[in-house]
Amino acid sequence: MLEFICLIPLFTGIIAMFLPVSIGRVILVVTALLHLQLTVMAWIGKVKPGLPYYFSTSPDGLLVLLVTSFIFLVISIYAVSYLSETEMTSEPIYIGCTLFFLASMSMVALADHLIVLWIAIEATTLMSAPLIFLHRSKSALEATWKYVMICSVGIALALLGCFFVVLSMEIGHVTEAITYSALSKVATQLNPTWLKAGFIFLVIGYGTKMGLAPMHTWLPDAHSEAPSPTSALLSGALLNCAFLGVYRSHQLLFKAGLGDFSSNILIGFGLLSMLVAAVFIFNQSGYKRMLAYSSIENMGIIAFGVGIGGLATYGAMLHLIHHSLIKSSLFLSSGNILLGYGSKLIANTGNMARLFPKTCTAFFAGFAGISGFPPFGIFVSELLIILGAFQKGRTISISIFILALVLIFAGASRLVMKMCFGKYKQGVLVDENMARVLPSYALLLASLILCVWLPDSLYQTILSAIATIGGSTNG
Amino acid sequence: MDTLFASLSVILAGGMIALLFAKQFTLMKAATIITTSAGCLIGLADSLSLLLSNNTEVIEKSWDWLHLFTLAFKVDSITLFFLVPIFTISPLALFYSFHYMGDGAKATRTAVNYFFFAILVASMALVVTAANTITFLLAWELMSLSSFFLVVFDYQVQENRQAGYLYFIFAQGGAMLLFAAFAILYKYTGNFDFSTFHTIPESAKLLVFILAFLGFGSKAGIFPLHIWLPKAHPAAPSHISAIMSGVMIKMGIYGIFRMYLLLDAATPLIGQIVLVTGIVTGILGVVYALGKQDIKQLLAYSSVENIGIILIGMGIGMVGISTKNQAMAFFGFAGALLHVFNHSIFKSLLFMGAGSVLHKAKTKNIDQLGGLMKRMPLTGKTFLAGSVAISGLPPFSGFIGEFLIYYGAFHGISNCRVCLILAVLAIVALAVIGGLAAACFTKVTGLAFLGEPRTENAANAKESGFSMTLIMIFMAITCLVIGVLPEPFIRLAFAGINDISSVSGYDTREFMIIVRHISQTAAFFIGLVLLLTMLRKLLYMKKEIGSGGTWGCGFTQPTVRMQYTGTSYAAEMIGFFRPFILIKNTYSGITKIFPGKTTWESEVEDVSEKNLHLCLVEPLLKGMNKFHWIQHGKIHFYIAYIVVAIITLLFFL
Amino acid sequence: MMPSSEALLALILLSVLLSLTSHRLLTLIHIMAFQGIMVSLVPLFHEKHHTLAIGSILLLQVMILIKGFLIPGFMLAAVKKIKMRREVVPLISYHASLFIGLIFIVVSAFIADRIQGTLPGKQTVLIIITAITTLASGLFLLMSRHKAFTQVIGYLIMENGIYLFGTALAKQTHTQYIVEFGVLLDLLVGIMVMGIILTNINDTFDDVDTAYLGELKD
Amino acid sequence: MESIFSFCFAVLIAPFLPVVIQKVKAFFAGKQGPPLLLNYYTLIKLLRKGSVYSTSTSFVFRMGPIIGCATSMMMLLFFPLAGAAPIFSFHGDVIILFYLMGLGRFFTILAALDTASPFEGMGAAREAFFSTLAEAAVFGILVLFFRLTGSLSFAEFFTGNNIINLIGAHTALLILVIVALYIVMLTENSRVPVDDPATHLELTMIHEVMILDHSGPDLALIELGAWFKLLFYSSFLAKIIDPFQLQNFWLNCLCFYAFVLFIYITIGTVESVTARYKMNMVPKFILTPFALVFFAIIFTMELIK
Repeated sequence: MLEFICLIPLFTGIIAMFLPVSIGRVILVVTALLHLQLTVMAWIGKVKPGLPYYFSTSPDGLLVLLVTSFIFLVISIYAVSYLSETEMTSEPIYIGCTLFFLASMSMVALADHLIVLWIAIEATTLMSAPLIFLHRSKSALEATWKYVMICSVGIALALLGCFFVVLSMEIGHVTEAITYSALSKVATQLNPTWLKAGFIFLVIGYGTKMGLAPMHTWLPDAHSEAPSPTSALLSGALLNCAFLGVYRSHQLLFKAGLGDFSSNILIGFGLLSMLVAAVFIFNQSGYKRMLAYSSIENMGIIAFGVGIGGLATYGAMLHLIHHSLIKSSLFLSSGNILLGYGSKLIANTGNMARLFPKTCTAFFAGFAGISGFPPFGIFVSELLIILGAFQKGRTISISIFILALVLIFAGASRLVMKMCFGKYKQGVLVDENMARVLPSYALLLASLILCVWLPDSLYQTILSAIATIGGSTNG
Repeated sequence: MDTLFASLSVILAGGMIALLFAKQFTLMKAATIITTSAGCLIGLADSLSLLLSNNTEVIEKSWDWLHLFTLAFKVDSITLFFLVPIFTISPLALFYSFHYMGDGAKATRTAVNYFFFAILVASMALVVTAANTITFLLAWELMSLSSFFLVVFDYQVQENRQAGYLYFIFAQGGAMLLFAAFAILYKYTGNFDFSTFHTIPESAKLLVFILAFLGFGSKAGIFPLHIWLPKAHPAAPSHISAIMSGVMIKMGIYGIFRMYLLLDAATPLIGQIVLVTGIVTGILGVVYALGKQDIKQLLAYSSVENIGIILIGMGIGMVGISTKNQAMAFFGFAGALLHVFNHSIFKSLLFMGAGSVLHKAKTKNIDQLGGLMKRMPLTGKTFLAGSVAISGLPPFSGFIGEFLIYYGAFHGISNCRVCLILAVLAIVALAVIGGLAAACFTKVTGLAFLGEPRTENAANAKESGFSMTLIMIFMAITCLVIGVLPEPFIRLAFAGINDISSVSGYDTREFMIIVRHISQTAAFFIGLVLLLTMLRKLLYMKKEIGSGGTWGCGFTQPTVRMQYTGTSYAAEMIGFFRPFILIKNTYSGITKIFPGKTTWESEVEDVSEKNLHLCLVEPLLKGMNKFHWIQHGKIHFYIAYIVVAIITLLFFL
Repeated sequence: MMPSSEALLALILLSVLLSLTSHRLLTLIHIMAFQGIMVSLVPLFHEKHHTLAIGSILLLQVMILIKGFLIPGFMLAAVKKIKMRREVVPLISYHASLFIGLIFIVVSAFIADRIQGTLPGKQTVLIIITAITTLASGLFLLMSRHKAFTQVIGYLIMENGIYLFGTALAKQTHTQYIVEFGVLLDLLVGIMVMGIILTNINDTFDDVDTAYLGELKD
Repeated sequence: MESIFSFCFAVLIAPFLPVVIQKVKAFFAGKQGPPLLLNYYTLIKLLRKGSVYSTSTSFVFRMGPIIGCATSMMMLLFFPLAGAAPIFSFHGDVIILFYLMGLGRFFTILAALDTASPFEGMGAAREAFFSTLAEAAVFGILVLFFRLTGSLSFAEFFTGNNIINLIGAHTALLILVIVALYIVMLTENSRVPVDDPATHLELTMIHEVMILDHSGPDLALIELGAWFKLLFYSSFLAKIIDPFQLQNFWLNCLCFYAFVLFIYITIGTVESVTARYKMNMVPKFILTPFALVFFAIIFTMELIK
């Protein structure tokens, strides 16, 4: 049963809450393994949904699920080492909520029903909120508060969007199930005005979660204040799930022949996000905030690529995969940096090349990867988006896109160089440790491998995922 | 092609060896240097034999990549020609590095340096062999990335970090322009293959070329995109500067050349743009070189100058093609290519010399050097040879390339007005560049190596290790050999442009006679000098040779600080170019009746750097700072953003 | 449209306006409980639902339970724990808030008038007016009140508005009880989580004023 | 044979001619002037002497005079003196020759810097600067000549069918060229108004200050080089002006040297009637020939179709 993918982490999460920490950690990793296994089985098509009315396997969902599952496994291994270093007070809750978080994210990836998707996305917010404020520091609480409030408000608006879509069904006398798969077959019969209104609310709602500017405001706070494994999960997995909501809605509009409308909105949001990220990455004082803004940028890139369509969509999907891998790796490295220097401020770090050579390698490689340098996959995805945009004749938007990329690169590389090579006088708190460095390497290696060899099934899945919005690899 | 890839694998294996044996310092250096050099030599032998065999058949190889792309490689004469400097300079630089990278405390870092060196060499080779967009960009980005790591080798020094940062931004910015250029091409052709580029509409060609020209130009160092060069070259270790300045920036030239050939545009504007850029770059490059006191910075600006010369040659060739003037095109291109090769040798030589000086005299500032010719005779003499060569003076190699360009430009003097004016400008510019380059390098050689040492460090300098001096001697001799026996090298350049259809088949027999004459003239001149030297010996036989202090024009207590300085030497010349060169003088002034210590400083500022900062970076940063209120921390307004976003979007309904 | 339904909607509107002017937290919670029950009852009086299915009745009860008792009860407990009585002087004064509430009604009447033509079947204007006003007022509370606690209430009011919208427009959704229940569960858990965070904030800052929650910025 | 004779004659007569300038100056000053063979005496005197070398100098200092002298000799070897074909000649030789002059200058400057003197660097800097500006004009002239004759060699400029001559088709252009070349000659040979060989203050010197530390045969080589260079430029000018293309070599020779003598006399006259410019005026003065030549080139677009 497909639902097991959600239920297993939910179940183990409840168990872990009541068990001692040492067993909880084992449960975390074992569940992650089990989850990955189930995901792979779902990929092969061995698992059928038990409630086909609510859940189904769509190629885009599977893609997100696989990425989530893989990243979760790596992060859970990291988390074990990280947790033993930080001595968190309510670790069972942390482990339990992490597993709930996985459950809700899996649910997002598998949901087919409009409102089930909504429920799942709202659930991700609620499940991840405890993960952020478990530090109980002032700033962590503030960040959590903003995260929960802003996302709840945003997602509530998405619910209104869902209602509008349903309304458009009623006006169009469509009696199909309220699932994305069913609706996209009859999309042309839906009332276009209400569908568009629905899309606006959906994109604002899920866009809040995804971190599209100007609804991104919670993201830098939450990502920077959360413990690093959580930041990695938020950035590498959660944002993709929110993106899935936007993507599904875009699919619906595309099928209804309103693709231009939704594309333009996505392009607008994408560019705005990139510009906002550029503004804040320059002179950024905290490295985790810098990474958070970089996530906003990359979500913007993905939205932009999807909005452009054609070849760029393929690029956007690749970007999604590689961004998740590389960004979570970066956040994991940032966890090591935080442990090592005891500060989130860039000004209090430096000379990582000498003090933490392994972390520095991972961090700089991740930075190079996220900036679009080969041999990491973002090089390909950004290139494809640029190619696609030019092909579609979107000259002005692509100029802004390129400008933003250069600005962000200029801003970020200055900070990263300061951290890796800059001066640092004081001592270090915690030395780096292979168990906490290897996960970063593993994620980077995955991106590298996918840049050299993309498995055929993955390729086909991406193709079928983008085919629904008219994307293809030949423009 | 297989041999080439085999050689690249060996080179990369050399890089891996460095990482594996990082702990055993000397062993690691030796093993890496030998392996990587062996790879280079295999590649060199292969490309030379292909180049000289006049084999017109094109060699291709391709692999599928990520389902969408093909990694295609193709070898033609231009590719082979550019492979020659890559594979020649790399092993030389590596051997040089054996003694240069002598600090065993930095073993790991040195190993990483060798690793990226190997990647740089391999990626440069891939850049020139790439036959489609994807492959090219992939190799290009790898090249930028690996060279960045080479630049920041000495990262503890703040200037080096800044230099690396600047270089990084220029590399990425340039790459983005290339992305755009290739994307436009893709828009029209629908595939990545280089061979289809000429099919795009004529109207788009100019735009594509300009984008690519700026992108490649930022790597090559055209004015005003050169500002990373004078920062990055001093920052990098000297053998890295040698390879970057000697070879890597030529990849930008390769790109411009390749793009031009692939586009096959009919518009004469392209050639004119390239030529004028070349002139501006050349003249301003050398003027700035003259104004700088840091040897490596000066050499970096000199690289800018030489890029200018190469672009002048290339522009001459392009103008020749657009006016159907085959001789002009042929010699313009051949001259540019030959200068690429020559420059790679003498610039590497000079950087190595500078490195040797830096290593032993602990400073790069020529106003603090002096008298090194006696203390480091081999470095001094080879540096002198390199200086003569880079000033384009016979009988050394620099002259030959410039002669070809002159020859092409003179053939452009015809009745076509634009053509005439451009050719005249090119010729005059070359002459001025030559004169200023001579001034510039007399300054370096004269002040750093001749005269009296100005500081303690300079006075205590010793000759560098044999791996360094041997390489420099070899390169200096090569410069002389090319100058005296240029024929095989000119043939090499001719072979390089063999595959350009619009100029191939040009009858070079007439020109070869001239070349032989040049060769004879050079030989004759050397003979004459030897004769006069003997005569002088004869005249001095059995005569009293006294020695004493330099004539101080009546002043009886001269000190070394009274020597003419580089700043004063250049002051008048750079002052002449004032609007294009900023001279910042700071004078403490005399305030009291009995004045205390006063200071006067003069510094040359790069006009493009300053303006870039003033007109682009500062307003940009200021503008961006204006938006910082967005993230003010107040949740009420954050929610208001959402509401505003909704309301705004509803208007589009 | 039954008159009873219109009365219900009028009550809801009244509760919204009251919530805008009220500064006592306990009053606010009571208003909210009342509003929650009213909103849950709206579908009952809606004309299409004369024939109520069993599931529908069940859901109705659950909804009244959650919106009318569980959530307010939970919040009352939280208020007790926090020991907070009243909202400080808001960003926008209570009189102005009331005035703005009235403007919301006018604007929503205008909007309702505009969109009514596109809707299927006979729709009452009043329910749309109420829905929009409730939604807008909820957002307004979120944006204008200092105490984090009031923001939660604003969120709930907004949620009520959205629910009203759903009732008015998208009737199909109401036939899917599992989904509906899921939404409610989310709401409940959401409020719980918010409550937990609130108490934590109170423990840490000794207050739940959002003025303390503005440190993270660039 | 004629070529070799011509060359040898030029080499022999080169030291004599500068005395003409001094004589003219003496005439203007109302003095008697030095003996006609003064420079030969000087040469012999210098060759018989030993040298004193500064302890600061290295081998570069000793190479300077040799290369300087050799490059000047190269110019004469390639120049069609007195109507005879030059000893060597090929298409494109002008480029290499002017670059060889550059080489000579390069080493002269280096030799000056080698002395570690506070003054010689000053002269070296001026030399480098002014000759660069002059070089631009020279290459402009070469472009113009290429435009007129289609060739790039001294021999082809002045022998054969399509020769450059004032009494030819392009008088107007050539007048500009002559003026330009004359200024270049004054610059390159350190004559008034650019430089004053007779000055006594090192601060105001250009060429003289650079050779302060040379003595004995080294100085002799430098002087020889300077005389050859001056002869080369005068011959260049003379060749442009000389209207006679006679069959008889000896008559030709006579005419040619008459014109050369005329050039020297004009130099003497110029030196007598003008004062040297302030140093900051010199660049403007040297830019004049370039402007003239450039103007001439633009002119050819209308004249030569």
